Amino acid sequence: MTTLIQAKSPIPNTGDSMNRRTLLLILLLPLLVIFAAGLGYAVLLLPEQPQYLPNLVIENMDQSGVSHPVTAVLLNFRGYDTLLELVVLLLALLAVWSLNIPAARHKAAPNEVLDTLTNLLTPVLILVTAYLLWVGAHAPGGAFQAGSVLAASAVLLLLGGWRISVKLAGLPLRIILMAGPAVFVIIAVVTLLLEGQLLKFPPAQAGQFIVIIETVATVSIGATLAALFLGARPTATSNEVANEIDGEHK
Amino acid sequence: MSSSMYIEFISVTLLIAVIWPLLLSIPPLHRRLPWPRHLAIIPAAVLAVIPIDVSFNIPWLLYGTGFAIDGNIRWILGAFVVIWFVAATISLPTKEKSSPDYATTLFLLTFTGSLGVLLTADLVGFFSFSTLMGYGFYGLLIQDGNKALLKIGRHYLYVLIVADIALFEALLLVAFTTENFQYEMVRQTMSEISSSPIYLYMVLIGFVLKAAIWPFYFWLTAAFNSGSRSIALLLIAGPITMSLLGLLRWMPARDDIYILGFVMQFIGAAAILHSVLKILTSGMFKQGTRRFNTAWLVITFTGLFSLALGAALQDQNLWQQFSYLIYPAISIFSLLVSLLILSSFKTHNETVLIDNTPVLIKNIFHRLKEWLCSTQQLASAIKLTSLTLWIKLGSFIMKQYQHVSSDHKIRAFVPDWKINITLFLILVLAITWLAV
Amino acid sequence: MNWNDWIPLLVVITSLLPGLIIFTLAEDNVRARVMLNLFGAFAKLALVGLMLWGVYFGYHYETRLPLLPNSDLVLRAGPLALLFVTLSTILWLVTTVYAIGYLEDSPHRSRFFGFFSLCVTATVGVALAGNLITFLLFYELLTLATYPLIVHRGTEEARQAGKTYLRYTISGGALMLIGTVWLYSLTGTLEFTPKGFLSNIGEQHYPALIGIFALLITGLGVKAALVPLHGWLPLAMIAPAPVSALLHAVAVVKAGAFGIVRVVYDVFGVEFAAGLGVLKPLAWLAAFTIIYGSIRALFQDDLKRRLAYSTISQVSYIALGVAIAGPIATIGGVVHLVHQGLMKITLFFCAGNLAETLGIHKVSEMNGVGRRMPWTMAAFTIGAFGMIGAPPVAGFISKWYLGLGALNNDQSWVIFVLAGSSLLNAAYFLPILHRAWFMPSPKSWPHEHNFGNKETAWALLLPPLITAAMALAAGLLVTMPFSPLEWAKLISVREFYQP
Amino acid sequence: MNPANFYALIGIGLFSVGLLGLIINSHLLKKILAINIMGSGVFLVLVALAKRAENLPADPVPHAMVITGIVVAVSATALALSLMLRVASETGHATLPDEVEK
Amino acid sequence: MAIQDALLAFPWAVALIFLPLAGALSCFLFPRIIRTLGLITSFSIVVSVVGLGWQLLEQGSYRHTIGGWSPPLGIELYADGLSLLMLATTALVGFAISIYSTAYFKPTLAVKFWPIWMCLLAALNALFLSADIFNLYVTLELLGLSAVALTALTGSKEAFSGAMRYLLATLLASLAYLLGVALLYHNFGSVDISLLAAQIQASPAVWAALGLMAAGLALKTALFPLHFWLPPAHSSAPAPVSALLSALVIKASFYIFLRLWFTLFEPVVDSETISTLLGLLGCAAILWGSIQALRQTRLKLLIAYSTVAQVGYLFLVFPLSASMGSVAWNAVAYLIISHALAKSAMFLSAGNMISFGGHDRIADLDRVVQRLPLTAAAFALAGVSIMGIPPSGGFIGKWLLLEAAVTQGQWYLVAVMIIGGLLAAAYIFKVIGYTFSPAKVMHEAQSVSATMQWPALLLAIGAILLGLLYVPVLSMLSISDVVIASGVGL
Repeated sequence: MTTLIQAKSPIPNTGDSMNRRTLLLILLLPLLVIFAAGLGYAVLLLPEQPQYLPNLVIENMDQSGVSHPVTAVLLNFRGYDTLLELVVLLLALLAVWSLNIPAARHKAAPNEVLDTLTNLLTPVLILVTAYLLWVGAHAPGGAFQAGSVLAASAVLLLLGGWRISVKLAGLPLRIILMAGPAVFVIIAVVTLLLEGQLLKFPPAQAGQFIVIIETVATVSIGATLAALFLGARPTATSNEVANEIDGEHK
Repeated sequence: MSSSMYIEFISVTLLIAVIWPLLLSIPPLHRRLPWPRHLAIIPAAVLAVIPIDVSFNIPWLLYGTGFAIDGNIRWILGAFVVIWFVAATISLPTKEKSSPDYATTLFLLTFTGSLGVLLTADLVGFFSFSTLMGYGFYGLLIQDGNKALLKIGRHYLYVLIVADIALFEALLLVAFTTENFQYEMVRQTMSEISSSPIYLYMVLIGFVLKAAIWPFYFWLTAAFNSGSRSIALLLIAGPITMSLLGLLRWMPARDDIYILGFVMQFIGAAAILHSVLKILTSGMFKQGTRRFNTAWLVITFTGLFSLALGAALQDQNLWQQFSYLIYPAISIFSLLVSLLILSSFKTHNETVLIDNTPVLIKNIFHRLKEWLCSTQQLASAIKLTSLTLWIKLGSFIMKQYQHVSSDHKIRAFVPDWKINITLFLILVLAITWLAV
Repeated sequence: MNWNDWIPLLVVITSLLPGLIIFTLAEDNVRARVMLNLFGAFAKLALVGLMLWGVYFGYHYETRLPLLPNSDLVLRAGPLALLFVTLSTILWLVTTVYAIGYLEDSPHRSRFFGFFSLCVTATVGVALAGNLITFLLFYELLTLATYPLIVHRGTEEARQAGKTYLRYTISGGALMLIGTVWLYSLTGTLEFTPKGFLSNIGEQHYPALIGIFALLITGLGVKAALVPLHGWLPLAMIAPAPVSALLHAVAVVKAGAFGIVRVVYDVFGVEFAAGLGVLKPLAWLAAFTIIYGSIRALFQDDLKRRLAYSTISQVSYIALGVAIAGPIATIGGVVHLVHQGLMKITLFFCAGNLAETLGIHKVSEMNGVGRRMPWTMAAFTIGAFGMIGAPPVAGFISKWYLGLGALNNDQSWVIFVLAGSSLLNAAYFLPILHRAWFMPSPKSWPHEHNFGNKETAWALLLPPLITAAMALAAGLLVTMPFSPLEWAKLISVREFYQP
Repeated sequence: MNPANFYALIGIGLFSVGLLGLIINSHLLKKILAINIMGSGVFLVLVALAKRAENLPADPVPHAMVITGIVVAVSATALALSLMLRVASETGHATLPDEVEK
Repeated sequence: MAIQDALLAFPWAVALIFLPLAGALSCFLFPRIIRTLGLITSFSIVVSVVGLGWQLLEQGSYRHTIGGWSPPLGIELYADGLSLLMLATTALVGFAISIYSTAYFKPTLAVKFWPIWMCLLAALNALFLSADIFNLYVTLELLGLSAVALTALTGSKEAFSGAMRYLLATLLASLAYLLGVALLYHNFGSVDISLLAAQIQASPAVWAALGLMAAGLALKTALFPLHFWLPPAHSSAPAPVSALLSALVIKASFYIFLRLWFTLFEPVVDSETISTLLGLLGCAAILWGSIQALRQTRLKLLIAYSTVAQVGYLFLVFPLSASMGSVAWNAVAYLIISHALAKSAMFLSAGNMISFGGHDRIADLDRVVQRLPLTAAAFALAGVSIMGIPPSGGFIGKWLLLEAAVTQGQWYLVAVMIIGGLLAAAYIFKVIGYTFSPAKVMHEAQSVSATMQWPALLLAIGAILLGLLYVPVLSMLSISDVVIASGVGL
């Protein structure tokens, strides 16, 4: 891919556009300085840190079902944001797939180092993922950190030339990808039905709910990130994708 | 009781006499009848012979117009009927059934017009019928496509229009003064109120033109020279007589306008002098010049008339004494002239063209034409102010900037990214600064 | 809310609904289309007749629907409104018949008749509008509904004409909009009320009011084709004859003139307007237009263009009558609304007949056409004499009252305008008649259709005859009850100069 | 001046620099990077100011926000990059049409 | 009336967000029945909007604290008259677009279109229901990304560059907005709008936040001179996408702008000058956009520029709200709705004309009036509303704006509005005129299915009817529990 970019990179600038650029800079720099100065001024003159909300978080920690405030905010107090953000991630994937990136054709060179590294690292990374997931409950960590580590391992595999098997590329893959948001949505609806309020976890079971969400989320986040890295939609035999491809060709 | 029956009978005849020829003038109707022109005249003839005075009003017609007949009218009506009958006889239409015969239509329209003028009892009716008569006669003049007659017709048309406008204004003045348009009523009221002089002038202009009183006689002589006998006859029986009648009808009864009186008398005298000279110089009633002299005779008579009128304008009592003579005079005169015409015009292709249209009059129409043409420029001048031009200009400018975006050209309409984001930055600063 | 309150709305709907249905009809479904048109026209006629009777005996018809915060959509059938409604309804009926004959197997008839009905709807709405905003609404609708009719032919020329038409009318509408909003922000009401609703406004607003008057009159003047806003009218001649007949006799120009009457009498109130001193300029403008239009007409060889310019001049009679501002002059102006409609539509019908039957479009081609089409030309003659103002055709009556009104308000200069206009009318109509009747007809006509032994199709021949007869009757039977003149008198007593 | 404000100022600086880069660079990759830099600037501001006073515990809410923001940024960047690839493959140069130098 | 109570108690607002989400996921999962799923979803959205409207009319404005954590700790959904109107517009236009899309997209594209479209719907609804500025940020991003993705869907060169430009612009805007959020949060310790409104007072942070957020949202709303991204994006996208971009997406950011301005900033900053500035920019937008539209020779570009102009009208509310608050407020609400309906109708009919003639060169619209009467009618009616000619929603909006402007004696606004109307008439009738006349070069015409023609026409008719529904619409709009100084219900 990088080669592609270099190939398509623009011709070096000629003189007149050079002048134009400098001229623009002359105009811009003062503006930017004023801008930064103004913002800095605003920041420095911020009043004393408002304490009301943090205290509120501390007070409600025991209700939240987890012991780490960030996770609590992330998945309980402001869980709705997180839900939407999972959707954003999935959407990004949908968008990327809808662009029909030409799949990178080049196979990875048979490379001893890379292979061994992959073989060694993958299990470790998965272990780390699990740990991050678990630790998220009471220390920094959580679904996203875990998910990204998982994605890293997946990327390693992909670099090593591994591709998801055709059988799994269709529906199963999609299920994995959408599992995170889907579970979150389902739980949201369930809580709505149980408690009459969206994402209102009963304090007792809050922990379990969060764990379920985080676990599933981790997997699909990892998968999504990896898929994003791959860019092109994994060629599966499932019909709609197939006729989609030839639809592109004609 | 029997008399009342008579009266009703006459009233009905009166109506029929006007409506019947109007109906007959519609081609499909008269085409199916023998001698339509004579048939049309009959009711009028009946009226002329039965010596009973009738007058009645039709409230829903126009502003409540009415019809009336009395001794004076009957004088004129008698001569009128005779002349029209003769005219009808000598100008039998060429009988080809293929095309509808418009000559008859025009003949009958003119007849209706003049008869209506004769019989109506109020100004509005008079005006309406005289218009009908006027345009009908114009049609008669030009219908056989004779070049000379065409020209005369045109001049007659000009005269007609100007005269009608004048009379219309006069009518407005009357309406402004009184609700009632009966002749007598108008004569009384108009003789009192102050705006009457204008009214007087309007009436005079109108009828002097229509009656071809000197110095506006040119079309009359021309018509006599180049027109057929029937034309000449109808000219006498129609426009001339009716206009003189109009003068009698419309003139307010007042005697305090000496100047005008003098003018009229002068005109009359001049007319008589001029015509007498003409007649003498052109050797008496020899063959060939006779029709010409007849025309001048008519002018003499109208001169006399205006003389009388002038006198009347100066001394009303004199007028009161002798006015009863005027109707017989008119009718006798018209008969006499008709006889002359009949005797003088052997056939109607023998024509002596003596065009003595006064140069002045010619020029007037010429000027009018020129002025109208010059208004062409005026029009275009005004056009400048009209919006179209400016809009045209605007759209023209727009067209200059009408850019051509070929199918794969985006940069044509996409401004530079750098500039835009800079603008964004500036906007941020501006709003913040304004907020402070 | 009793039954009477819905009649005005019904009157509007009786043409709206058929129009909308007609759009959906198939091109060749002639019968259904004709049925719908005639049904609508007759239904409307019946309703209008009913209302005429009712109003004559003092009933009150008003429909009121919410439209804007405190100005509703009001349809009110006063005498003045009814005058215009009756005119447009009758002429719609006649024109529909004519159009059916005229557009025999020409393309896109469904579209044509659809927009045609919309036009009438808009016109009726304009007539019945009970406040300025309603008026504006239908006024704009009229603009939009006429556009497709003008570009109906779909030629480049037609497109250009439509463009010009829109440029004028849309700008006019915009000006009216400003005026209306301004007025609203000053008074808070837009309801048409006899003697106007501005009399109690403070002195300090008078300049604003003058501005408003100027805006409104300019906006209306575009449609009423006051010089220099008349440019679109001659171009719009590209439209099919029924359209130009309708445009010029009833719908568009009359809407403008009618609007002027409304503004002067029911918004400003004539005394108030005279006090503002805005009427004199209007009168001058109208007078100028009268003369100018006639002069331009003299030089047109294209028959329809000549008629168009004649319209420009004739319609200003209405504005003039209003601007002279006296009971009698008003009667003259208002009654001319009807008379001119009758006469002008006759003339356009005849022009259409000539074009359709013989392919004659120019005056110079009309030699001897009277012998070929006597009935058509007879109707034409009547119309022409009416325009000249020769008695007893209707035009005579309007001129009469205008002149009389001028005398009554001692503005004698108007008399000369009238005289001049009569002169010019004669100057451009009589030559036509002369050609038609007295010139020898050519060997062959430009493009002759054969209608057997008839001079043309009945559907083409009857409408002009009927309208000509009406024009004649309106002049002859002028003192009959329910004659246009009598009704105009009723209007001036009931609405304008009520004690 | 306590570290919080210092980091916040750094964040603002990053934002401004990113903005500059976004404006003056025409290559899309650089533009995308610039956007990311601006993003990190904002996140830095958010996080840094969460603990302005030493004695108090850090405010967790901004942290949560930042995590959310980061994920969003990642998604956006992914989309941007792939779009860039398409633009490059379609138009032949990885710049906006109006910034093609020639 | 147990059912009734149940329905009244039902959290329609939540349904509005989660139905499209579920729709998106299921579309992603089951591509075979994708159209059915999409249609069902968008219809259910319409139903729930009706439910919500009923709820609001019965009970006044609606709040739903998510997770039971009331602000500032949690997030709250808030629905009042304004959001209801926006939601209703979204639902209607969205439904029409969905119907249209079933016929418009070939299966290969449909697979891509529907899930993203559902996400976009979810984003819109979430945005209109959100009362939390950070949550608004997330929804904005969701909205922006899905919009960009949809723009690129045609796969043409123009589409990709347009989308790229759009993406960069929208990201920049979001970041500016987010920075503003950060400042506000750290100043007042809350991100809930009503709480902020309660405790906000002037401070450098507020000023900076205002600058950043206003500019960012203006950029997203394509206010002149920041409209540069709009024409290429909107003109190169597939027809239904252009429709929803012009009709809904830009309105979303404007909605946020409106909320923040009137609740947070206007009371505490020198609003006079800023609103004047915004008004001037609006005027510039009207004139510039209209003139550009008049200059275009391609139909979709013309419509896109007309959008630029119409956005200008929306910004006129700021200078006018000074004394005539309620009037200007109603005006802008009316303009938003009617423009949404009319503009979507326009783009859809443009799409029809394109798939009919295979091009969108205005001069070659080959007698569309005869051959696509429904489409032509749709375009014309929509045009009427855009021009602001009665009777139409556009007219009422314009009328109210004019009334406010005249009453305040701001004649320059009056002039601009009128001129804008005239220019609009000019460019719209430029198109209509050509639809009557035959083209120089004939094209073989593809047939256009009724499924694509009727939605356009219905939307246009809606825009017209809006001109007669003044009373109900405003009664809806007046549902609110905050009333700020200038009498604006919010």
